[in-house]
Amino acid sequence: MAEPMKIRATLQGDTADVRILMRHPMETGTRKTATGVVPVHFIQSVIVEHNGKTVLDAQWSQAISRDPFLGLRVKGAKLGDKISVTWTDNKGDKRNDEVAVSAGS
Amino acid sequence: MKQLRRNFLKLSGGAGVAAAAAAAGLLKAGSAWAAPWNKSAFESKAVADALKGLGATNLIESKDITITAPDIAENGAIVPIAITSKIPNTQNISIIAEKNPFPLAASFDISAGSEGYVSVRVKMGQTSDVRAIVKADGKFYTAVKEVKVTVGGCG
Amino acid sequence: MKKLRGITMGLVSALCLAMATSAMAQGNDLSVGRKMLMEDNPGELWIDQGKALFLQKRGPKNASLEQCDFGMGPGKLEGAAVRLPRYFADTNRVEDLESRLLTCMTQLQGFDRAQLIKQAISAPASRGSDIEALALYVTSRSNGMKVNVSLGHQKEYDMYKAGEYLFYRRSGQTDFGCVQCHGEPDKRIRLQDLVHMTSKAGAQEVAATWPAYRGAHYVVRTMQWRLNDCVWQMRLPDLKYATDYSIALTTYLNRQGNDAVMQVPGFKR
Amino acid sequence: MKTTLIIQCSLSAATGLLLAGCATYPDQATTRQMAEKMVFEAFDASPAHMKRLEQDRSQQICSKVGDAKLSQEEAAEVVKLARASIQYPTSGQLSGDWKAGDRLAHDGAGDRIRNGKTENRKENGALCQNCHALAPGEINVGNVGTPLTGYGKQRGNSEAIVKYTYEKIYNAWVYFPCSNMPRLGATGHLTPEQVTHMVAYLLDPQSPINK
Repeated sequence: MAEPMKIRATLQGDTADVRILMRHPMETGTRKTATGVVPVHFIQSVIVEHNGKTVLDAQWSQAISRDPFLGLRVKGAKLGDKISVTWTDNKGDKRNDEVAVSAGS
Repeated sequence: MKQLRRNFLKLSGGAGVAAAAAAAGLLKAGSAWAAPWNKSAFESKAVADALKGLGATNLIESKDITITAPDIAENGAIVPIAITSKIPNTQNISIIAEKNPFPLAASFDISAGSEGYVSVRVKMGQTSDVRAIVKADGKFYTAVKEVKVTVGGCG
Repeated sequence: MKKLRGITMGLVSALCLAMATSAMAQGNDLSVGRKMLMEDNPGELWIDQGKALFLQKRGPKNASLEQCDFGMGPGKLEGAAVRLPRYFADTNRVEDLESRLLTCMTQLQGFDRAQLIKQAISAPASRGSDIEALALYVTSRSNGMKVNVSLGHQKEYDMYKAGEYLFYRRSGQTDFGCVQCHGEPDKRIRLQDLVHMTSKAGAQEVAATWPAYRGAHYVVRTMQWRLNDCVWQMRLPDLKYATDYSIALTTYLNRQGNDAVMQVPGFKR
Repeated sequence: MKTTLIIQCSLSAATGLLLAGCATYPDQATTRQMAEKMVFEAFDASPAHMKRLEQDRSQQICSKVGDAKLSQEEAAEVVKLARASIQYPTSGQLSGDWKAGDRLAHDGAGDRIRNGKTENRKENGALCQNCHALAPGEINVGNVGTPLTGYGKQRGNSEAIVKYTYEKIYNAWVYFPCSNMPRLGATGHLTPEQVTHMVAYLLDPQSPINK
């Protein structure tokens, strides 16, 4: 089923630089393989929360590349703040992962 | 029904249609707390219809929007695109790859807790203008950048 | 003959000028995208997959790979990949990463070698193969360390010299050896940059960036895949997996790339 | 690399760590023998496809390792073999259809083998785009070879140039022994007729390459 995301959230001043990699096929519904056309299957919604408050509510089409990346910047962040990411795809599959904001390099 | 079905086929041009329709139904049940997926905008084949779906009218060209993307993408399967909006009170950033079968690729609602910045990767079938639409204080702003797509590989 | 050379030389230099300018312009255009993709590499998602496979008890012998010796002792992965290929006494041969994985997966876990090889190079836009994920995980444990292929054993010397010979060996419908595409700086096939492997920096790039996420395929690929694809473009027949031919070329290139700092997964368009 | 080896050896000798003798590089003949064996064990192919791995005399000569230089005698032999390889189209016409040439120039496929099967195509591409700049403004072109932009504009299309161009494409080694350019006609990748289309593509004033 849905596999863990890789989330990096690092503090740059008072902003958290958030970089998210997700494992998802993001099938357009037009790709052909030896066994036929692969059905459309893609993440439609990604919600990013900062300490429980939604900071980004994304809607995607099947044009987002496979194994998607999402980068954003969260204002007013502190070390240890929780960044939580939830995606939902067109089949209703979901995945939620969470990290704490860490010190930037 | 027949007519409807034909329209559907025309829309998404392939066997994925039935699945897409079924999926749209599933979605409603699955994500009560997220804003509903903007079906009309995402399933538009024309840029104008996608804009209508977003409610974007009277677009204002803005230099406060920066599109960071390669001039030439080596591989249309994974084209990195980042949008930065310096427009105060940016509420939404949407990305449109104008020549894609469904031009609207992504739409981000941005709360006050987030900077006007998003970065994603998009599939692009061919060289195309990439358009950013920014909604701020109820107005719609736009910027555009061409990304050349060359077919990768030596085949 | 002499006269002809004169004419061509003049022509070449005139044309080269035009070429250099256009190539430079394109180099800038491409770099933005490359940097963005490199910074957040989906290949990273394969590391955990590889780690799970490494630790999981699998195969007919229901064993993990924790007893696999990549040259630093059983289960010791830190700094192991940067020293590959190397000579292994237990098999009495020089092995690269992929062939060593095959050795362990057959001997420790009891998998069928032919079956493993059949699945070793995964389909594009798939979850990737076990070997691809394992190869990345094992190599990632050497991230930040310097490539250090030693030629202490006679068989390592032999491999190195054979690899060098093969790098320059021309054959087939296109008269290509490796050097035809990888012997000069700043060359491209269409828009794709060709690594200048006869330079130290180029060899280091090879040694330090595989396994890599291949954007066009959406999967992690290993060096063995890279060689397969080169050989295909060269119009040669299907290259078998993990034969001495590949190990020799890898030994040659990695040795030339000594002192490169390992950083995987690489990102290849 | 040699220097490193010597240092390593003398170091270990000096410190008395040298046991069974220093590992040494095999000599040229041994290397060749080992590596050739590797080649023929490394591929899974029908006898017909295995033939592609066998080097002809010219390929042997042209596979100089490292900085080794081609001797004058070797260069002369390659040129002689190349000269003898050239076949002209039955029509006698060395310049064909530039439009066909344009298409072929941008076709990088043909002759490749996967899972034991050769690509199933009507004809092979001429591969030009992979390595050469072509019409002005084309961006998806390589630079391994010299740019061909304006090729005909610079040279005209006298009979001598037509013949030179034909031969250069058919077997580049007539003029540049052991150059990187594939001997497209001589290896059988292109037919003489296809080569005439490439000539037209390069020389015809109407061709996009001369615009």
